[in-house]
Amino acid sequence: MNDIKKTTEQLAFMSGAVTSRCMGCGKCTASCPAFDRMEYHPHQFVYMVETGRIDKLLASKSAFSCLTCFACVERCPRMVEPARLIEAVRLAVERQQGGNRLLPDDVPCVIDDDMPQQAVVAALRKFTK
Amino acid sequence: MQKIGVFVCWCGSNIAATVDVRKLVEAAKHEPGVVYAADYQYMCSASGQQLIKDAVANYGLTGVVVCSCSPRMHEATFRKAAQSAGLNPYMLEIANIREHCSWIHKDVESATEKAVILMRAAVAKVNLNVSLTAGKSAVVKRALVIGGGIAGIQSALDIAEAGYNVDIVEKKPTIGGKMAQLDKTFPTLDCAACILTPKMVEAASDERIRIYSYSEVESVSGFVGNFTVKIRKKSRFVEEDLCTGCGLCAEKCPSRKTGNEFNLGMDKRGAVYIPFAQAVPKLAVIDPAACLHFKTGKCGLCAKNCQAKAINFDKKDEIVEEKYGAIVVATGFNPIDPSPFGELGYSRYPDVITSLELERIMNAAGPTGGVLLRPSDKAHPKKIVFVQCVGSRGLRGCDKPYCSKICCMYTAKHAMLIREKYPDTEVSVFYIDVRTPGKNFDEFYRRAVEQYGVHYIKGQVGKVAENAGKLVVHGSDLIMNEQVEIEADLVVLAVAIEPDESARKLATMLTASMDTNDFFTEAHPKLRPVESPTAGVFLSGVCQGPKDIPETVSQASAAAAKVVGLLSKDQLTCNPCVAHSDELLCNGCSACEKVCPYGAITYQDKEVNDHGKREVRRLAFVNEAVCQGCGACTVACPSGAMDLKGFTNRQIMAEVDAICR
Amino acid sequence: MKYDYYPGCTLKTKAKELDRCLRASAEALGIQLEELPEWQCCGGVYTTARDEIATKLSAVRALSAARDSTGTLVTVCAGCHNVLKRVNDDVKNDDYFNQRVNNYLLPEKPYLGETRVVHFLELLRDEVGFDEIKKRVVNPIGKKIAPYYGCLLLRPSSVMAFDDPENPTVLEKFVECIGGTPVVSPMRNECCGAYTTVSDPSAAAEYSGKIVDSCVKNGANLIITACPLCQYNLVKRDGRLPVVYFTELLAEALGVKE
Amino acid sequence: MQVEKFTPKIVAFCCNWCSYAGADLAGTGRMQYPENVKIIRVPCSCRVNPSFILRAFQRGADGVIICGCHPGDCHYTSGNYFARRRMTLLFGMLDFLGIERARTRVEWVSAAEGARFASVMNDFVQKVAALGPNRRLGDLRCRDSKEVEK
Repeated sequence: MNDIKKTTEQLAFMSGAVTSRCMGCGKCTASCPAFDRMEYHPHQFVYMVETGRIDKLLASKSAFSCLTCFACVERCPRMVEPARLIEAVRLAVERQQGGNRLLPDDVPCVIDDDMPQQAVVAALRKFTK
Repeated sequence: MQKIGVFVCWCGSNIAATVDVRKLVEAAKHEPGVVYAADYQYMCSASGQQLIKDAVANYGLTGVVVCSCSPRMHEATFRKAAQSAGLNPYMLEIANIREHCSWIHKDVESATEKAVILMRAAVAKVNLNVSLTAGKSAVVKRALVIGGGIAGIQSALDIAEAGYNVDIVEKKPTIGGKMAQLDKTFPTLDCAACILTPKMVEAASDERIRIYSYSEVESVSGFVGNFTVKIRKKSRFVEEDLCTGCGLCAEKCPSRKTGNEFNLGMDKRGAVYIPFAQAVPKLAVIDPAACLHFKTGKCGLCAKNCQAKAINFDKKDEIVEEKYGAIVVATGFNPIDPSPFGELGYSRYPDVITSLELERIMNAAGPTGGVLLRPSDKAHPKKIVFVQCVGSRGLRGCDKPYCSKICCMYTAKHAMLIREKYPDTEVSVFYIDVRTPGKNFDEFYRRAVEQYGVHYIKGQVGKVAENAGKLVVHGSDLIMNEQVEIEADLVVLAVAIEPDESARKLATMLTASMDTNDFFTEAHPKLRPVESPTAGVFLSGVCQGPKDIPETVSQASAAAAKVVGLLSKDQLTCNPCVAHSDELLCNGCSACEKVCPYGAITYQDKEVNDHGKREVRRLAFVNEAVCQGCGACTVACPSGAMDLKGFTNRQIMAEVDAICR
Repeated sequence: MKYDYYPGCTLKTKAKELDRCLRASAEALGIQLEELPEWQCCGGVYTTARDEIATKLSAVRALSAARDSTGTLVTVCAGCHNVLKRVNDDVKNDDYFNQRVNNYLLPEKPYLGETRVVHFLELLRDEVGFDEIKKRVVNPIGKKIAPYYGCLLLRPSSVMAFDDPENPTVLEKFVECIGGTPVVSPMRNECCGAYTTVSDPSAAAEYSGKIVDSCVKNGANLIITACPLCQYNLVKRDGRLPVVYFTELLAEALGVKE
Repeated sequence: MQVEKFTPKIVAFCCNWCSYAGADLAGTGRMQYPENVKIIRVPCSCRVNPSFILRAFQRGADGVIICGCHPGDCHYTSGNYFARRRMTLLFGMLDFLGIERARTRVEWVSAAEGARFASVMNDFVQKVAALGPNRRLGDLRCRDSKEVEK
């Protein structure tokens, strides 16, 4: 229980997102290009963090589908910044033991000759700690 | 020496839970001048007030301190009680231990300590209080209503009906306001024009009502009962007493490029025009920015065709000055411009419109003659999407933090009317919450869903985009936990409403306060909702906060009742806390006169007896009926002759001393 | 007009055309770009977590070097631009970040966000002026061109302040000035899938597919972009339309491509 | 021995129409600010005689704040402008007397700004507390002996 409270506080600090401001309009979710690949959607991230139900979020792959495209942040009328929160959840997972989603050794298998460096660097930054 | 009674109110648990009232009573007993101290659960109740009256009688009190809520709340109540006990009402002071103490502190010990200090300051002040007698001032028996929408019209009609003269100042060429632009009204679906235009005509024909249309308030001075207002009558370039409103000029005008304001720019009007067929007063007006005569010096077709010879290109603005006893503010609202919400595409796609635009499209006198045709290609839309809360309840710069209150209901109305008239249309509404508090409101909304099959989707729209000529609405359906895409023919935005931009300027002129959203503040949010804190200024309609037509009309009538109550008095009791100059100290330097915002100070030569020495001196003299008691002069006075009754230098110093003790 | 220039690693390898054409065009337009000496990778992607300090240090180094040089840092890669502008904003507005960064880097003079970060497009629009460029076009590009912005250039608009995030116009105006016809696609500010192309190519294919689809539907025969990652995704994960960098067209229009 | 935390004495002059109402609103909204702020109600900020402020400092106040309506919104049309000019002069004199500038302040708080009232008071109390007790003009008799020894 305490762990959850602590992690929730940590998420709030990392993201700077004020989840209590959310009025549940779902504009973030309506704007999300990665919607179909997520089990939990942006408004649910906000709601689950706000209500302390983060264990499900941490266990889900949803955070890794986020493209950090910031459409939700741009359009949120309540300035909640869901993308920042999702990134915080992702980092919270990665900072745990065995939380990495992409290992440097796997990289040669997934890249091709044309893939720009920034894709590899960015993916490693996003999926590995 | 005063004999002071201190009364401590518990305010139920509001005060007693944080301030130790017994301790406060004990502390009060040791203050100089205090002969009696008591506490009671609700001092403002009848038995609480009786406590004061009894103590005044039994202990021969000469002064009273009540430790309770803010003096802005109950000072008048307690002063009345003191008066009925035979005490001068100004021998009573309040120590505000609720708003300034118990409500903002949590720790009982330190809150009690603060309450004791606040009590001490009040006791110290009362020790120096003297009886004050209020003067009287006459009441001008005419009211001014600023704004000629339904709020202003209703207030004016009610004031006139009570037998008082009233003027309406409306900045547009016609009265009627926003309601005149509406098609039907919820929840009864009666036609707006059918219920409004008779009222407009009634206002115009009532001999007690004078309408200054196309006019604006230029300046306001004076005070309750006696305001002086300058009104600018903007030039129509048409002689008002000659124009018959036949409309021939508008027909002949060759300029056709200006958007018709009444139809929100969806069709064009001439440079000379009559706003709409039922306009009151029905007079033509020339828009000099569009008129060829003003631009090129040529044309003049309107003048040539006017049989009444009413066109006068040289007509100038006129300023009239009037006196009023009371002022009603009814400046109304405007829908916000949704262009900053770029994702909704209002400024890019002609078929994304606002609800007020839809209202004009649906109206028989509108740009399409009441046939539902979309702006881009004048086709009949089959799929219509409504988007709620556009700009309401948001926190970004372009958002309004409040609920605009009327949108849920008018959207239900629009959806219902469209489905009724065009059963082949499919109507969807994206909503966050449906808010329907009002008589027959929820039933109305349910009818839209159950009887008319309007599709309500709980979720917001992320983006409206045109793809290969089709508008696509991307939204979320939170109940299904799905994203939805709807190819729409018409998208209607329920945009937030905001106070008219003229309100801010007017508030400054009236010294009436406003909240951070530019809505006028009421004297008390619950108990004095139609009065502004500035005496003699009353509030009617949306200028005070979002409201629908029934609420606006009730508030308008309530404001009128308050105005009538004021105008029915021949004299008003003035504020006795006015400036006063000590003859023996005054040296007639004029410093006070220069800072007085009301011109209340004049100079007279008067013979004084200065310690046996008789001489004629030039002395400041305060007109107590004009002085409003701000105290600017007291500080400007170099000799210390000027002082403010009820807030004397000695009283305030005593409070300072008590606080710093 | 002399500025510091930050190319970024992709421009040195997979996106050489973006860089080469930019230099050639800049020279033709009289813009002097000095490549920042010894620059390091900007970090590739900006992380929004406030306690991520280390991943933003190299960006601060570049920003601080530019401050000590011309004071303006020009970038063209949308990724680098996004990272540099946002890190700069953090240094300026987040005391928590600012203190830690300066404690770590210990520069001679603390870096406080003084550098102005400018995208090459902003430079063309605000300092050179599209009218001026139009005059120098010798080789008008008579194609129907769909500008594709992606997310990195525009969002978050409060920090990027690049263009209207929902209705951008800079690339459309650019297309017009080099003689093309801009084709507005509703997907031009949607994400192409970005870095998920590494972990989940099918996702990137889906997002890119929707973007190219709308460009095709609206009649474009070419897509332009400022981002090597977008270019890769749109070509590699879809490929129905050619996708080039805007600098390539600029160089071609100015007659300096070869 | 436990050193007692210094709690400054703050006198706040609030005009009846805007700032006093703003303070009431802060109360209605249960917005916390320190107990050491004691409010004196005056009809207008222009009623505040500079001598009141000197008196407060002389009697041991550590900070004095004057709150009025926002410029342009004065209930008496121009009172807050007078207050602003007078206080600017007074601040010059307080400087001369060696009273730190941060001990006096003029703030505009409207009747609708309860939250602002609370945040202004919190900030002011914090700044004055950081300065420590006002010794320069403080009448030593007003302090208890322990404090004077310190």
